[in-house]
Amino acid sequence: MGLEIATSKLEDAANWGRKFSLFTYPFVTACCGMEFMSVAAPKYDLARFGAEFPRFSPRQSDLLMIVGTITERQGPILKRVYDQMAEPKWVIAFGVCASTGGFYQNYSAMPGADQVIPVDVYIPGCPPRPEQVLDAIMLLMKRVQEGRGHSQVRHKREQLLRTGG
Amino acid sequence: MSAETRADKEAPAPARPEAPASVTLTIDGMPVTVPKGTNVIEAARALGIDISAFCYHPGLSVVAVCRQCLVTVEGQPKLQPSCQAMAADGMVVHTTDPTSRGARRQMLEFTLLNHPVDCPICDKAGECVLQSLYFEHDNAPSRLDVPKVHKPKVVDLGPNIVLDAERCILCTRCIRVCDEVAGEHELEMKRRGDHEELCVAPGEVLDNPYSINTVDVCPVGALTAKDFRFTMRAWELLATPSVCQGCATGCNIEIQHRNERVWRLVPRPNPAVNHYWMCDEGRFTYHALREKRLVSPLVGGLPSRWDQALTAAAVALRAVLETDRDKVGVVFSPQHTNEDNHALARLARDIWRIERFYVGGKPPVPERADKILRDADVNPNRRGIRAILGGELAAGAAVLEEDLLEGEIKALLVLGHHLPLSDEAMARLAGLDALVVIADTEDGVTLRAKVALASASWAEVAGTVTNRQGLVQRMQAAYEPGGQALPAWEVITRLAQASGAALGYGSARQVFDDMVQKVADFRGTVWGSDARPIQLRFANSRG
Amino acid sequence: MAKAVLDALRGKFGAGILATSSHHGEDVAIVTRGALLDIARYLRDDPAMAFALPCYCTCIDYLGLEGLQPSAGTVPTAYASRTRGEGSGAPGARFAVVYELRSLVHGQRIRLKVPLAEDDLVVPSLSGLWPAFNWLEREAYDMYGVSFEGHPDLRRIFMYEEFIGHPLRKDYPKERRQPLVRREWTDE
Amino acid sequence: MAELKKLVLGRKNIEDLDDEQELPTELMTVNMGPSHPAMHGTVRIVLTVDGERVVESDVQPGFLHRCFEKESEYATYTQIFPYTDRLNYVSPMINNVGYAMAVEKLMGIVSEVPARAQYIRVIVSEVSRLTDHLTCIGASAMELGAFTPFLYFLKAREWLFELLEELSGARLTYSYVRIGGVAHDLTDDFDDRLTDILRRTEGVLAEVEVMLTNNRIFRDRMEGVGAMEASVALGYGLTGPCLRACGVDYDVRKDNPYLVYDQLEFDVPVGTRGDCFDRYLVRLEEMRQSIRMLRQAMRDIPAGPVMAADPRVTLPPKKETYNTIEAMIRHFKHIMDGIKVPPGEAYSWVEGGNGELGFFVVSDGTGRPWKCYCRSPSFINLSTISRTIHGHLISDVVPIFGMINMIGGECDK
Repeated sequence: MGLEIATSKLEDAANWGRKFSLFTYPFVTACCGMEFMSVAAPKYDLARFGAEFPRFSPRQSDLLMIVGTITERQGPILKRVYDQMAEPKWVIAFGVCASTGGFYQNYSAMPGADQVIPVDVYIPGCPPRPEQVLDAIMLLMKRVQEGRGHSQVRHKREQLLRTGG
Repeated sequence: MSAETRADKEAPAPARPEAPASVTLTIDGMPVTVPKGTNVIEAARALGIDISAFCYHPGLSVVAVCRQCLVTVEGQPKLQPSCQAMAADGMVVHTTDPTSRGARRQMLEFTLLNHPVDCPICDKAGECVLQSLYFEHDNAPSRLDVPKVHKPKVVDLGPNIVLDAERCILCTRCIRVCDEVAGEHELEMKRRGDHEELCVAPGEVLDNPYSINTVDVCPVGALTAKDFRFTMRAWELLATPSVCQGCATGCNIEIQHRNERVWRLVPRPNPAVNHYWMCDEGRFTYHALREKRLVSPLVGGLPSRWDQALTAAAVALRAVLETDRDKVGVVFSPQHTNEDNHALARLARDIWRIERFYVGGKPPVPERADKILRDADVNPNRRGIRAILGGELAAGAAVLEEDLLEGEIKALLVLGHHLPLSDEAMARLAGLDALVVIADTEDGVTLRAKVALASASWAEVAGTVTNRQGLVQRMQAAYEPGGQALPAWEVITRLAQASGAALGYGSARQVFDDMVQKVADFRGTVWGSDARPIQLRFANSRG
Repeated sequence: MAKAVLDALRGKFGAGILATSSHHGEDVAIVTRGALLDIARYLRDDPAMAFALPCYCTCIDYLGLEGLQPSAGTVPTAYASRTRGEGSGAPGARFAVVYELRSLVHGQRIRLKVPLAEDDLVVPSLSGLWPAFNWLEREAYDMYGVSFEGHPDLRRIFMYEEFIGHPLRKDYPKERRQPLVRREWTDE
Repeated sequence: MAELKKLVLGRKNIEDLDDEQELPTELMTVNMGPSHPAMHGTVRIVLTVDGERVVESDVQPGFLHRCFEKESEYATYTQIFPYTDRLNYVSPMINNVGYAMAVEKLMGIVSEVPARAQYIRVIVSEVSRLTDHLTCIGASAMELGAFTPFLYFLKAREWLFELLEELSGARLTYSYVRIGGVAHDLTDDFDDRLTDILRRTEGVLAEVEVMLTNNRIFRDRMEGVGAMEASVALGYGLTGPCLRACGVDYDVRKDNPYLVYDQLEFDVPVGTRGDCFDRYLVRLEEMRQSIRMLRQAMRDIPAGPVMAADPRVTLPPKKETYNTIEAMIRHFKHIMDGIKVPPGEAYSWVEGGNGELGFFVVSDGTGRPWKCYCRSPSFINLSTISRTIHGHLISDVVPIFGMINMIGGECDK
């Protein structure tokens, strides 16, 4: 009993740390990249949320921002980037193209990045306004704290399976 | 007048001036030669000049009530309705001069005066003649400053049709369709002037078997079909040319579909078969496409993989073939295309050397036959099977029933799920060593099949059917087969390959080409081009 | 001025020029496949032409609309819906490869169109004359399946190698996807 | 053993080496992109390098192929505007204008576009050009390590975005232009705000110029890198600032004046060497010229309507649409069937952010184009890359690529 409380408190503390130091991997492909720049730029200033530091190596980042249309040709690359990221990791689909394909419903555009990898937060908009992005980041931070990110849930489930609980 | 009669008259009376079989007139400065008896509007269409019209329909009599086709004819004091004016030699017609243009524009404004602002809720919107004509010809804002005349809006005319009297522009096309096509006087006009209104004739209901043609000819949204209204917007539909599967007449139709689903069937003009019409029953045949659909192969009634099902079918059939070849029967389907039946004939006759052939399909319905379009034989392709099987006429379902009851049959390969058998004979099917059914519906004989192979429905296949006149008509695939289903010819090809036989058809086109080579009745037929479905929004509105 | 180019082409290449037209102030020469390379070289090298700047190269698929393919002197007529899908009956090639060139010196443009039949979709490559056409022709190959004879590196440019078919052809359905990778959907 | 040595050391056998020679290098293949900070996410360059030096390269675009053409063939003429926005998403207004002009040319209504609409189109185009060049230079500087100019330029870009947002309702994807004019008139205080923003933007330009133009590091990274001769550049179809940096004064706005560019006074800056530094300088000067044009346009803009009067292309007023059947039909047909464009084909071209941006529209007479091809300058400019990076260091790929200003949406279409 005591151990459980201790580990869950420890987990909370770790999650608290995680949510204020999201290292993003901007998987920037398209128009939304312009708005992603704006989010990072002085006026909207992503740094206020501790997520200002883009890491262009998947191994050093824990938040994958899928910014822009994912095409069928890009699918394997996206999957590889995601697989290379260390656990726990979170994914944001930035804009409708990354969420559903948007108004690109055709032979090349993939109908949403979640065809390839799991996504935690979807941001609608074509492109979304920077305010929406900040909202999504705050939503994700809440999730991170509560341990409801997809990889956190997966991790917990695997742990349960391992311990036979 | 035909060339023959002219030749007859020429010899005895050379002095008499010969009546010309064709006339030459000038429309908008362009000369055009048309057969005598053509009206000006059709002569103009031959030139590519589209004179606007509401009441004129090439398949109906001419009444000239809408006055929308007025043109200037030189030498005539007044404007002439071009649908009623017959083309004459030396006639000079102007369709784009200010007078006739102005007259047509005024008529259009007049027609629109009391028209309700209904486009957003109107089923005809997007394929409405009034909309297109206004957009192309007038495009001027409204000048009306008094309230519009109101009329009844949801009037039930019969089992299939609803009338919105406000939208009606009083062209009387629907009345003429009932009178001239169906031969039943069921619709009339009542009152006069701006209170004139369409209604059913006293003591009548609009219930003739061709009633939905009134919806097709209606240039506006006054008449709508209960079957289609409020289900799908017309401009969202894609149209694929095909042939009606309702009976042996083989009316040419357009499958109008969206999202892998048929929403309605409308007739496609073909003067040799159905002119501009089709019957109501034929229009409803699309409902069956979604009922009890078989979408994956079944072995013993359970869904299975294709390779397993094909192997099971091949093994079961081969076992009987090797021991009792004469006790293996093959049932052809007049509900399937020539290609499907030809592939089956190739497998059964040329490869497996089976001689016991039957023809399945639906039983005839004599009471539905009339002299207009409807035929007693409710299968679209019986004539095609006769051509494919040549001299060796296959036995009907009655013989199959006899043979089943007498225990003459040990294995059956059946195409299509329709097999008009008595309950007793149906029960016998369960006792067969092998019963392989290739069908698109989980009903009828499919329910008793040891192995059921899912085939594509008629809306999903490209192919040909032969109608009662012997015309080979082309069907196009509207969309991809549902689930795991495959076109029947492909199922047969795979079945042949699974049993080790060499049957290598790669497309319906290849089966067709093979059939044209091998079957005498198909000599000279051509496959034609494959159509691309066109969204109705971008096609011209139908009139 | 503009007319002069077309006149010069007609005078010099005769049978190589199937038709010429000038609509919307644009000069179009419909040329045969055999004459394309010579015409292009002449347009580039002759000082009176000096079409130094290649603009673009693409292909048009006239499937079911072969009548729209402009032939000698005719203005294309509207596409009648009644004949849709059946082909308009007019004899015309299904495809046309289009090259547009600009002369900076003389400030004019010319569009060369080469009609091509579906079963013989081959045209000499102009990438040897203007390297710009290297990629543009690869694009036309990728999208329409036009084979450019003499192209140094004819492979797909937008689509992946695994892709089957040529997506901009009118008979390729817009939403027929050919996925490279998909996720196994679990309850994560 | 010798075999092994050969395998390990690459091309040369160790016995063949004399002692003084540097260590032999093996030709190595390096993948740059498609997910690489300098590749903007959508291009893969397969480099074959000899040490640090590029000896061979295969540039692979197409990772952002969103089927502009196929989508256009399934959309009405008006519905295509949003797709054009997303071609060059750094300067969407120019794409809007270019596409609208192609359709207008095909319909023969070029002269019917009111003068005010033409001026507005010029104004929004030039504002877009500013945002394009600001992003290009800012991002390139950042990729070379100079983060401050990026932030400064993005600040200026943000002002312009907000200005256009007020005008069109969207920050980035405006869809503001219509066939026959523009969607609506300028906002009331547009003039004042633009004047103010231009003044401040000029200040930012001056600041950044001080930071970059004479910056030792910046110059070392840019000068002499990716140089191209004019004749070669022409053969590759290079246009826009990159071509002008080579010394060719081809600018569509001067060469084939469209809209009201012939009534504005501006200079076309040209470079001499065609290297990255010249491309940077040309872009910087073009921004100044854009500001100059904007000031003239705002001074000269006449009053009047902003849409052509032609009922074939103009929607009726909303009040009439809801109350009369005539306007309702017109509205319905416009939206559902689309603007009917007579059969034919037309190519219209404008000066985009990166060069000649052209639209080749083929119509079959219905409400949607039979073909709508985009001559995207990015795509054609990018094809020069494998030539210009040849012999340079890997690190030089970054400024060369940055100065080409490849925009994925436009390049891959």
